[in-house]
Amino acid sequence: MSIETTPKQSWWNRIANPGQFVAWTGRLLWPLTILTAALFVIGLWLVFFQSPGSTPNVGTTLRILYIHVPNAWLSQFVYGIMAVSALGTLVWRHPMADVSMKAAAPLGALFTLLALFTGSLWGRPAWGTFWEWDGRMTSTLVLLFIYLGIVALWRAFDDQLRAARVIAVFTLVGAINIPIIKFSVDWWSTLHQPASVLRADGPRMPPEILTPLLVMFFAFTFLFLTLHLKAMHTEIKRRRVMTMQRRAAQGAES
Amino acid sequence: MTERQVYPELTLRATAFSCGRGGMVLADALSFAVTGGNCLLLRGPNGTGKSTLLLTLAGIVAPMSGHFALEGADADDGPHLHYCGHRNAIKARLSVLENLQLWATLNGATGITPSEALETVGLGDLSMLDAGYLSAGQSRRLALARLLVSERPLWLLDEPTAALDTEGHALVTRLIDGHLQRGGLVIAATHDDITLPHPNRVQTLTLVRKS
Amino acid sequence: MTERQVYPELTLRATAFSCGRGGMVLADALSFAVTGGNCLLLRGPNGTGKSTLLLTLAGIVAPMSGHFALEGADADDGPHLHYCGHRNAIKARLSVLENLQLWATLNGATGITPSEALETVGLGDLSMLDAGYLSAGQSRRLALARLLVSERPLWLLDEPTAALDTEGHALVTRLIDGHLQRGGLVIAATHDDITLPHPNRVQTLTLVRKS
Amino acid sequence: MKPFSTIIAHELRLALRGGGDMLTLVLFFVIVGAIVPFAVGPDKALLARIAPGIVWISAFLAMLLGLDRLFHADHEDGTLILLRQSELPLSAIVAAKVMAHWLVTALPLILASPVLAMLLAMDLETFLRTLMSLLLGTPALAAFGAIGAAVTVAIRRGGLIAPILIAPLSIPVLIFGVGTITATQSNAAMLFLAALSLMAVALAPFAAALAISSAED
Amino acid sequence: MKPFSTIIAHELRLALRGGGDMLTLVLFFVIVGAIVPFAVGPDKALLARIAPGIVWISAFLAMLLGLDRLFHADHEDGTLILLRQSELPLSAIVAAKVMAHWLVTALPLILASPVLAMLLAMDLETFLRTLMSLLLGTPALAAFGAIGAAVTVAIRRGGLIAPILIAPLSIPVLIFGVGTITATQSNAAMLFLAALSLMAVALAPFAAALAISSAED
Ligand code: HEM
Ligand SMILES: Nc1ncnc2c1ncn2[C@@H]1O[C@H](COP(=O)(O)OP(=O)(O)OP(=O)(O)O)[C@@H](O)[C@H]1O
Ligand SMILES: Nc1ncnc2c1ncn2[C@@H]1O[C@H](COP(=O)(O)OP(=O)(O)OP(=O)(O)O)[C@@H](O)[C@H]1O
Ligand SMILES: [Mg+2]
Ligand SMILES: [Mg+2]
Repeated sequence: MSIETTPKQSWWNRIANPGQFVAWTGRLLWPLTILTAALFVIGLWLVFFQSPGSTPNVGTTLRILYIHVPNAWLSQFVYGIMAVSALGTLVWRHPMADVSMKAAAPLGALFTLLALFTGSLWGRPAWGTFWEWDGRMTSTLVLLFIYLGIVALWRAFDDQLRAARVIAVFTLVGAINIPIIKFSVDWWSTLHQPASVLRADGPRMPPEILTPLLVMFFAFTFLFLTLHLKAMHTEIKRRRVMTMQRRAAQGAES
Repeated sequence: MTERQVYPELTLRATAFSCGRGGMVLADALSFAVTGGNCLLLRGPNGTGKSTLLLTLAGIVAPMSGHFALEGADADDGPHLHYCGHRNAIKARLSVLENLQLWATLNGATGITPSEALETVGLGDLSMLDAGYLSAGQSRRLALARLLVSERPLWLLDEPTAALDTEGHALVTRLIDGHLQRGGLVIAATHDDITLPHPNRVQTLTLVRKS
Repeated sequence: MTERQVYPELTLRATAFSCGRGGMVLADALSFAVTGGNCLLLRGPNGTGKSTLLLTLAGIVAPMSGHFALEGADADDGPHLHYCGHRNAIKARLSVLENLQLWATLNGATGITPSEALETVGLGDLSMLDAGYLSAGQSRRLALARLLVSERPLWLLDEPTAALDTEGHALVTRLIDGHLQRGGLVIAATHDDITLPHPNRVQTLTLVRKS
Repeated sequence: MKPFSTIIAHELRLALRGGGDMLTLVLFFVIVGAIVPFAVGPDKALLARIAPGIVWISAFLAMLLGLDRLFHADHEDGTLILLRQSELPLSAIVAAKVMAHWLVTALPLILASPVLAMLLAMDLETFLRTLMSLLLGTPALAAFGAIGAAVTVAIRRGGLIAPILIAPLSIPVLIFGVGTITATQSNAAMLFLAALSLMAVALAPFAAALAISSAED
Repeated sequence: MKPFSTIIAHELRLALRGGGDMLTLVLFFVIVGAIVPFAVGPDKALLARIAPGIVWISAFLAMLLGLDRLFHADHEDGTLILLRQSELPLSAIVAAKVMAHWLVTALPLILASPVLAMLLAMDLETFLRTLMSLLLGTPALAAFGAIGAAVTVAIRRGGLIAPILIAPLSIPVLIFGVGTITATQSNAAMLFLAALSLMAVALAPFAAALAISSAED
């Protein structure tokens, strides 16, 4: 029974210090914001002026795709980020991993919600209903529930430091389970529905659709990275204020 | 703290009074009378029924037999007592001041203002802090501040000095003494010594284990 | 109680060790060594981290920095410590004896038998009682009996005398002394005075408030 | 009315700051509704047919399970004893707490009901009636739930006891609630539902206050 | 294995003496199932069609709501800290507790399922399949529920958080459970269900133990 914690000096340890982390990554914040904005300007220009679809109706529904697909991608990418951060918390006990995990959860929920929302906006003209119990959509819905559950869990803990390791365990359990959920939902909906509305392999995309899609895809990914970094900084500040308040409470008792 | 008599002449009188828990008599055939300006200390080993007696006087637990009354009080103008028990009834996620303000409104803001009360108990500079982060001693002080924001003649205190340091003991003594000066009554259960400036104002009732 | 040395030579050594709660350091840069047959008393005002230090030594809370080790103990043969905290871990609806037997099985029945242990702590005639009816002091005694049914060299006691009467204080002293005689180590946080027969076996560590 | 509104404001403040309790309840409501298709299959016609029932059962369970801890925190931290010494009678305090609780649980749940309606392929008219019936019926559920919470406040591990005590009592609410949506005489059902809610809200605080003060600390 | 079986025996003894907790859960299961006809109307054909789904949803909710306080009492009274110092590793203790919990919750619930089957006009063959699928699926629910209970053990007013965390993760159990009863490929579903249960029971104790020891006291 002996526990040892000897600090090692490396860049890894240096960003483990919240102050250093803010100082280091603070410089990245503005370039990231500008890059995101530029990507969005280019992407939206491509979407509105280069993308096919002259008749307003078809063009509008097609344009939802440029938002829908990046968000659908992000909804899974963010969970990946959370799972990696959870490993960072559990295995390396890296303090910034906690913060990253906490900051990612609401963003993941937001992007998943957007994917569902844009998807159902699209479903209306495509299938005549907002919602279809299709495998892909259903598993995205379940993913949203998992995100929101994690957000609720973060809020239920008074002590955020203690919360991190516990939530990391849960995040990893979820990461193992998500493929199983996906598989079981597919099995369930194909079993009941003769043919899926969504074709498994989409039509070959013409380049004038693919290019704006790719640009929007990067735009949204960088949007996430920017927001994530910003949220991490906010969380670090919040924790600093809370620690100061608690220290005041203890210092003042005579 | 004002030192003048603010309450009418009051007497808490119990006659052939017994209380208990779960059908079991703990304190039997008690008779005592406490008049305004006096303090009754309850003493005795663990489990002899001190807390139960206080809860009975507060009207939370029904007496087993006999009766007690606060003579001289007008039953129409609301409750006449403050009970301060083992648990501090403090809500985390509200600030210290918000916690106290709630009780000032619910019990009637007839005493000093909440911020003055916090000053008095030594929590003045913590009034904006989330009350969930208070230490045990600070929580106890907040519970005591509640006695000051609403004027009520009878104080029932269960281990008021629990979790308090020496300075806190002096605070409790000061608060009790001030209340007695104003003509109030105090009944306190305690294992610690409480030494008031006027020893003749203190009566002691020792409960014994029944077996 | 046997008075011979039953444990190997052990030393609990902490170097430049600090512990805390919620990211806040409470006890900083502690260095101490306790060898078999000695007792370390933790003292200090409320909220200075005595309970936290005991929890850290028990492996429940992670240390903030530095390290500690029980030298001379073989890590393979299971846990080497008994922790006895504020809460007594007693299950209502099981009898006193059943409560103790559970822990004898879980921790290894290497000490005296459960009924002997109950005799020792003065609960001999209550062994068939539902443990939910025990008073606070009796619950504490039951928690102490747990230390006796499984032999472990390191005892971490948080306020062992809490809720106990004078006779109970003497019991705690007797138990600690017996454990030291057998070559065990005791670390106890307490506000009360614990006077052991051999004062030279007692070290004291006073924690102070940081601000 | 100052103390009365103070309690409502206090409860609202606690709920809004109090870590995700509202979110949890809404999620529970939506999740219970959304897992039904997994169990009965994604047949749209079937789902549309049982949708009003599902929404009501989800609301029913969410309200009962959420309410059962209404007085629990106050009991644990000693607030309940102090409330009995306040200027306000206990029944008024209970009424204020139930009202606040309705605002922080039933209202978000009603606001979330479009999500469930969409998932269950409800048509617009049915959905509007569902909204109406939830608005009329949830006060009764809150009032009944308060009685269950009061009766079980002194039981340490309350758990599911309050819900199972209250569920049978609340079945009329469920019947008239669903009736408001689907029955041919939906206006009559609506009237009954409104009457039930009024009566429950008017009487339950007294019953709950009595139960709390009989629990002796 | 002595300590392992001791824990199981201890938990069983506590549950049997422990005032009606088992009864409460069974009642909850039956009540949830029994209010469905009130909500969807007493149409026999419809009820028979959705009966397997309803039984499964009732079992699902009862298990999740009953499990969420699995470690709570032990956390509150300090037992959990002592268990971490016992000879047995924490994951083995968790496994023993989950097993005992399955015996005192899932088993009574399965025994009570004929009542529900009768209320919902299930035919005999479907009922037997339902029994089978409950036997195979409830261990997985218990295992997932243990993770939820472990994750929320340190939260003072846990409420419904554990159920909403675990419900989405347990959806495969529900799908394959109902699939075992109704699907055309019910054997495949049964195999998946058994595999899921095995995997969950084997891995969940480690995750739960990790969560408990991370929750620090
Ligand atoms: C994991 C989640 C999702 C992913 C990865 C995803 C991805 C995609 C992709 C790549 C396409 C283009 C496919 C093609 O060109 O044929 C697409 C189309 C579409 N998505 Fe999604 N989507 C997801 C969820 C949803 C949801 C939740 C909805 C609705 C609520 C939705 C509705 C649609 C619709 C209506 C289309 C057009 C289908 C068509 O071409 O007929 N999707 N999605
Ligand atoms: N809620 C309760 N229900 C039934 N019996 C109780 C309850 N609370 C306490 N008791 C019993 O009543 C007896 C007296 O308890 P009480 O708290 O009044 O003692 P006390 O004199 O205040 O002790 P202490 O010095 O520990 O505060 C105890 O033996 C206890 O077992
Ligand atoms: N679970 C917890 N999470 C976060 N902070 C805590 C927790 N428990 C205690 N603390 C804080 O840690 C500090 C030290 O508490 P601790 O219990 O170690 O003090 P102590 O010296 O044992 O005091 P006492 O004499 O009252 O027992 C307190 O200020 C308290 O606010
Ligand atoms: Mg007492
Ligand atoms: Mg302590």
